[in-house]
Amino acid sequence: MAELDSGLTAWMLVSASLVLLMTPGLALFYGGMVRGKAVLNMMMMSFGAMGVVGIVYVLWGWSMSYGNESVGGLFANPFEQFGLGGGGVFDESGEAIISDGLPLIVDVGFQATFAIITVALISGALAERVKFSTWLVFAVLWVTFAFFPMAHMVWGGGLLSGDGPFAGIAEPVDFAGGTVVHINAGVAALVLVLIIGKRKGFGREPMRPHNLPFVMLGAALLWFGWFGFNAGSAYGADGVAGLAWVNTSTAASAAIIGWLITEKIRDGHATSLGAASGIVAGLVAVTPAAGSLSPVGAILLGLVAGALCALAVGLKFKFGYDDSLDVVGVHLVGGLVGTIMIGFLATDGGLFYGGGFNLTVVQIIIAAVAILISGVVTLIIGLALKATMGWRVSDDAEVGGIDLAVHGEAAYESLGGARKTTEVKA
Amino acid sequence: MAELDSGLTAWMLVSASLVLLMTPGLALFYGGMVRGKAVLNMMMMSFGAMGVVGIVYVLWGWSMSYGNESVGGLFANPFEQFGLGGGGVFDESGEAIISDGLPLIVDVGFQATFAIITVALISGALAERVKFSTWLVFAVLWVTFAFFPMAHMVWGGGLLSGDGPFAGIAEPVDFAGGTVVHINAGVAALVLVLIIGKRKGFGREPMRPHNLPFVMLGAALLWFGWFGFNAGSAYGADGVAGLAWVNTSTAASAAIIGWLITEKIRDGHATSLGAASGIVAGLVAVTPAAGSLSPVGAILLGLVAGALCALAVGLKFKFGYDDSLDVVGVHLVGGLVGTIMIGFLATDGGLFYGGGFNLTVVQIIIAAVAILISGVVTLIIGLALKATMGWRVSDDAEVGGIDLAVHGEAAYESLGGARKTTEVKA
Amino acid sequence: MAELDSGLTAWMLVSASLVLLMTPGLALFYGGMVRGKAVLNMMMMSFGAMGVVGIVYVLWGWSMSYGNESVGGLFANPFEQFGLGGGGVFDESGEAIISDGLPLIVDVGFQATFAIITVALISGALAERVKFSTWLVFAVLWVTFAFFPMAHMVWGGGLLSGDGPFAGIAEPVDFAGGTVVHINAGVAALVLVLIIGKRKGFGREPMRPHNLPFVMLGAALLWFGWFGFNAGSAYGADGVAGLAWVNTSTAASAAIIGWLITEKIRDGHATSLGAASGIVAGLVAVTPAAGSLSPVGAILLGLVAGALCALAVGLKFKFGYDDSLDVVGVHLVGGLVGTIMIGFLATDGGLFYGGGFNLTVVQIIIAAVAILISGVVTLIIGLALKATMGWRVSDDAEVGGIDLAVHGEAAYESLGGARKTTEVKA
Amino acid sequence: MKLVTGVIQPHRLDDVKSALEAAGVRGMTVSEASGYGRQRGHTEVYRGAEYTVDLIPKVRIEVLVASEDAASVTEVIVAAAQTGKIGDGKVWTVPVDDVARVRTGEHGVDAL
Amino acid sequence: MKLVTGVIQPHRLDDVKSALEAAGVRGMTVSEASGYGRQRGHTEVYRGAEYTVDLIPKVRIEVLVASEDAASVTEVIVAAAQTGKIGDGKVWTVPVDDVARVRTGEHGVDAL
Amino acid sequence: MKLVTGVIQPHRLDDVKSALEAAGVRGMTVSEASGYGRQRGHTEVYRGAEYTVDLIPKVRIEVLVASEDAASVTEVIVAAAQTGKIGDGKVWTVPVDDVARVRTGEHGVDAL
Ligand SMILES: Nc1ncnc2c1ncn2[C@@H]1O[C@H](COP(=O)(O)OP(=O)(O)O)[C@@H](O)[C@H]1O
Ligand SMILES: Nc1ncnc2c1ncn2[C@@H]1O[C@H](COP(=O)(O)OP(=O)(O)O)[C@@H](O)[C@H]1O
Ligand SMILES: Nc1ncnc2c1ncn2[C@@H]1O[C@H](COP(=O)(O)OP(=O)(O)O)[C@@H](O)[C@H]1O
Repeated sequence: MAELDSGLTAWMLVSASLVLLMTPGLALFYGGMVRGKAVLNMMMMSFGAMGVVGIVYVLWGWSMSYGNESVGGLFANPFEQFGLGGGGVFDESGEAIISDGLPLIVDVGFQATFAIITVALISGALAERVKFSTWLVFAVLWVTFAFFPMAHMVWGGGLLSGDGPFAGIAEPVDFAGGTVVHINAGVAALVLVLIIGKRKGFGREPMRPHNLPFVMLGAALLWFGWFGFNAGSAYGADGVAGLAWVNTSTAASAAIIGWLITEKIRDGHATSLGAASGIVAGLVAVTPAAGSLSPVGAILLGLVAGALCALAVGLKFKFGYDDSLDVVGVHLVGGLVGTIMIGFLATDGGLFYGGGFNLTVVQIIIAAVAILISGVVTLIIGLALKATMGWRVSDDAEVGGIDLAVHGEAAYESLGGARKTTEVKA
Repeated sequence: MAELDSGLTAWMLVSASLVLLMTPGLALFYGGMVRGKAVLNMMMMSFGAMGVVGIVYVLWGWSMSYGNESVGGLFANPFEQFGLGGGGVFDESGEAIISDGLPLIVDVGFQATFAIITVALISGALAERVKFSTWLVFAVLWVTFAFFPMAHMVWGGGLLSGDGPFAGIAEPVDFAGGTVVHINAGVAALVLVLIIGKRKGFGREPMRPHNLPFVMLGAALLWFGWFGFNAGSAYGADGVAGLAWVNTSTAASAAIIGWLITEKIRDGHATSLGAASGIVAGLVAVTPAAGSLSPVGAILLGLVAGALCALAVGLKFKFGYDDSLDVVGVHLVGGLVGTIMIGFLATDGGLFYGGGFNLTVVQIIIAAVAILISGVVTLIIGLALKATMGWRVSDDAEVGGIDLAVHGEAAYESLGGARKTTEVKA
Repeated sequence: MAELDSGLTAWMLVSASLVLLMTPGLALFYGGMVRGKAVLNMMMMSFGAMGVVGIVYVLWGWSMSYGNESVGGLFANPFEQFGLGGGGVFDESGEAIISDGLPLIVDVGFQATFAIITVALISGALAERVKFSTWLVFAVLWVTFAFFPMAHMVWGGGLLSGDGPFAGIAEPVDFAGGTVVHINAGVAALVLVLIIGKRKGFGREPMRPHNLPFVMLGAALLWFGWFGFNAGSAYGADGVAGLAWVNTSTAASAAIIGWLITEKIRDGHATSLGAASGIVAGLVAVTPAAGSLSPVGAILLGLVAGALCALAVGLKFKFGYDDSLDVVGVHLVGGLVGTIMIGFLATDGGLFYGGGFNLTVVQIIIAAVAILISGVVTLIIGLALKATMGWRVSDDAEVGGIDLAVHGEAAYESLGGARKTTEVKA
Repeated sequence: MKLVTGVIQPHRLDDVKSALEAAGVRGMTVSEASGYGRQRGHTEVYRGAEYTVDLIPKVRIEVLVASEDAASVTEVIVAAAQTGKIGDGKVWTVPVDDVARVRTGEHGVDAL
Repeated sequence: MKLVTGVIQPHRLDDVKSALEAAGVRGMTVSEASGYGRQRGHTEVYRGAEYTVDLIPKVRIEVLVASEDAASVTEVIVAAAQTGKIGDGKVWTVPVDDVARVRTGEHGVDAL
Repeated sequence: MKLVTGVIQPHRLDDVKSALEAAGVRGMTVSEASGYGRQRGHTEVYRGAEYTVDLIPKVRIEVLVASEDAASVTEVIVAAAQTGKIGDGKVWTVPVDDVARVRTGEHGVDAL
């Protein structure tokens, strides 16, 4: 329908705004978790992603994801609607094209925010030790070769969508980005830390969060923004959006409790870092599933995701990879939990609702393919950058603090004694 | 009308999101006000409430508040729509039922956020000294026996609603929760501090806020979220919502000034804590009244609420009860100011607009009944928990800092010297 | 059309809420940039503006801006709709009047938030040294004599609008407040710092930001809120709003990169303060232009604005005026960049799109007139206050910290040792 | 002259300060410190990793006194800071050659 | 050797540092402290409760010097830190048995 | 008795602490400090204004020891804190007249 639905449009404008806010929320969530000497760099990885990905999305991101010229179901032609031209978003008279009641230009904004946050998620694995320039280049390459194709495959009618080859088994479900966003980012994080290596002192020195209220506030902003992420993905201001909203919030609530119980039993303490992490784990898990569960199913999913992720974040110590802020433990594991549990919990087609195994099987296939593609693409980009620009800052910069070394700043005021030296060059 | 109003639905989805954000806003507002050794515990009381109440609401909260089987006008049958089943929110085919243009599942989300914030409000009275486990159990009991019933009584067609026995005098007004939320939480806070007792050193040692910018940011997030709270309570994206929005913002503005003038005269300083507190006081007072005032009335109400609450927060020192963060002084007093001043300021039926005393009388009755019910229920729960689980942490834990003792964490980075000891149990 | 558009109304309610949040966002952005001994005062200038301007807007602000009785195209009669009476916003029966689908009372709320943020913007120039009482009086005077008239001139059908004398050249464009908000505030800031003078030690002592994560969070909240500011200024939940949304976000992204590249080349470091400042610079520049650009045009505008503002913030050291937090360098310069580049980049009438020079000329005229009016009005108010109340706190208060001296508070917990002395006066 | 330095539990500071005032001490300098000693540190938990933190917050008090007052000031601090629990801290005395008051340039006991 | 310790007003630190540099002192250690003394504390107000804070922010400077330089370094600090207002602080000198430079292991005056 | 004070690089604290433990030292007091010396400070940049910060974060360790242990404790600290780079810091020793343990009121070497 080419007629504008102003209620839907209002909701999508809000949803886009909410999802945009998630990235600074993430910056705070991550920033609070690193040591005080690296908080600015940590936040700058998110803010840098907001810069480059925001530009790239308008230039070729939309065209590669949702353009009309699919290349083998893997990605769409980046040049077709380059710079939002080509008549895909605006008609000849420059008017915004309306599709299903929504001006497509609003959808562009909404989708751009997903690209930004997905890239930013990865940075959690790279805390305290990575060159800012390499990161920015990585962001451009990865969003181009890993994210836009995955969005095309899952949501743009490509390989992993309802129009793809696996849909014969059952229609695969990724409501708001379990594969595209979380599995994708989680795999990328794992591959990168293996390439880049650990922080100096990892596993020996304590690396405690320098500001836990920031972590909690960041988690809260993520929760808030996630309403746009999930309920916005209903592309309607209607009952489906309402269901997604309630499932999202309920899963987050349940995952807090799932995580805290797990910690309390294991460590004897229910921590604030656990509550904040539980929130994110629940939100991740419910992302692909928000439209397919009953609210009681969302409670179950949240409890399981909270508990499993609480266990999974310890793996890095076991296996010795420095996934510094647990992108793997929370986003990969949480994304898998959500993607696969849809097979059981979906009210329409899930095993527990008499739907048989088909949905579970297709969900596992989808997840596996996504892991494979994301892994290979990230590996190539990661190794290429290692060979060329290099990933790591110098040891001195890392030990002395990356904020000072790379950004020339200290996050917090400290004892006086600075002298203004250079005349400002204006 | 069973037809969807997408504009209304968009607004209610947003409103629910805004109100959800209020609880972390409150966590920051409260967290900044306690000492640095107790900030995590303070925030965890809010985040814990987001966990348990979020689950409970879906299970039996909605059914007890808005179910069809009222028990004597006091509460509704929790089992009728347990888990949002029972055909109240979704029809047989699983579609969301639409009522007055809004899918009821959206209303579930919106209402759940009210339950969460109301419980979280109480925690301000319990700063720095309460067992986290007892708090979580209290949250479940209190929301079940005090909040859901009050919501039913006032908004669900029960005892204190327009369908109740007092409506003969005049139709009682509680637009967005003056009684259900603020008086209810304020009374509970007062009763609990009397049961639980003071912090060690209360009234002797200084207990200064450890981070006032957090307090101000928290107050700002509350203001922002309150637009959903009040203007969302119009259940329309229309002129009534607009009026509620303007009244809400204007009352907050006026209450800043009311509070600051009071302090400036009394103490010689206009403080940032006063500005933040004034915001909350104004928002509390305008909550029941947002739909009934003219904007100039909102200025008046805000000024009075700001000034009176500024005076009321000193009472705890006079009477020696440790309502640590002034839940009584701001929410009980502010809620009473708003509830009762409706009798004077309501453009429809208020004394100043020629409506006689009836409205004032019914508002006072409503408030008094709410105080009584909330007080008795809280007393029973509070004493029962005292006798069983106990409320207080050990003296050592309290003096040494509840964050470390209970949550095993310190909010901020401090001097190095930690050693990783245990292998992580994953 | 007198019929309600609930989608539009929902969007405008949200937009108003978003813009309201910008002022605390700004408080954090500014507060993080000053030294720790002055953060509360810095934030209180914003919160104080929220207090007084919020009241004043309802009383005479709306009437002076959008009333029906224009006085020579300069401002409208403040008494016509004083207190939102006079039948302009509500009809005789007290119902909200609907205009173009939107209840006017919603527009009142939306516009009030613009007045608040504009006043608050100016405070960045006055950091660490100004009497709070003088600031509050200034806020009332300036919003009355500089802001409401400018809003009337540009948006209320006055001198600088499409109905004014310059519209013959070309229709002037100020989509969301390049002149009314940013040039206006930027000029006021420049005039005031010349009247008030520098901080003690300016240009000699280092004055480093005390908390850069606050600055980044503040910038993020501004970005989020700016969606309401710009996309809300479309007064529609439609494609124009969508375009404004995408242009706003894209310009901010590009300006991050523009600023960081400039710094990297000049100083060797890409800073977090630069990223945060770039965001604001891009948002400022796109404010007047958000509805007239293509998204690729927004990239160009953002890059230019980021780079130019990065250079402009150094001017204060060159010329020796203490525009402490760069209101001139970011808002005046950014506002001019946006206002004038519309002449080149507007897809409808811009030079690059074959529209000739007319649009550029009229934009320059508009900007010049705005600078003149704002400059003169601010000069008069600033000098009058200097002669009467005085602007500066004592040297001791400034050196010892304005938070303690003026507000009687310290932002952060420090070493114990306080004693409660006075009984609280309740 | 002597410099008496005490490292004590933070929550005893107010009482020590009062006791010193009562004993006629008119000035002191206080700073934050962390102590390592017999007192067992606490355990912090972050995402399942447990850390033992063996540096415990303390407060350092420095008091310049006339030589003859060193012993009594030490006793005042010990008495006021004592809780009897492990970790109460230490008080020690160091000889001082000279003291100057910055404001006036006075030296010696007059500068105290 | 001697250890000269100064407790001064925070906003005098830059000047004291410059003066010491000018006087040929090539190293020092600086830390934050709070002072209690004749200087009246300030009043803080929180929701109507007034607190008198009698610990005032100061900065502590420690300079290790050869014994013969102790007096002159003291004078340099006093001169540079002086504002003439109550609360300007103290400078005191303590005897030092030995100094070692960590980097090289050198001892004595060479280690300064 | 003696007071051995070390000003060292913050990231050496853990190693120094371990080395002292290994050498039988059972207590110490640690605090934050900033050092000025041969080590070049870093540059911070804020909106185009460059600042040279010549005060560099350090950690101060204080250990009370019996007089005969002063030299060996000094060597332990020097050895453990050494990286060989400029800025490694200093260790110095000051005579102590008396030490008291707050918890018990004991004096002298018993109080350590
Ligand atoms: N040898 C020492 N040198 C310097 N400070 C010490 C020494 N031993 C203990 N301290 C300080 O005294 C504090 C208390 O010491 P601890 O051994 O824990 O208890 P106690 O003194 O009651 O036996 C420590 O935290 C530390 O700050
Ligand atoms: N007896 C003392 N021992 C240690 N420090 C002291 C002593 N007396 C004063 N001080 C320090 O010197 C500072 C200034 O002292 P004060 O009495 O306020 O002013 P003044 O030295 O100008 O008379 C105090 O804040 C404190 O840090
Ligand atoms: N004369 C001194 N008095 C007190 N502390 C000093 C002195 N000289 C150096 N220091 C401390 O030792 C640290 C290292 O000194 P520095 O000259 O930079 O390197 P190094 O000791 O390796 O030659 C300084 O940062 C400072 O804390």
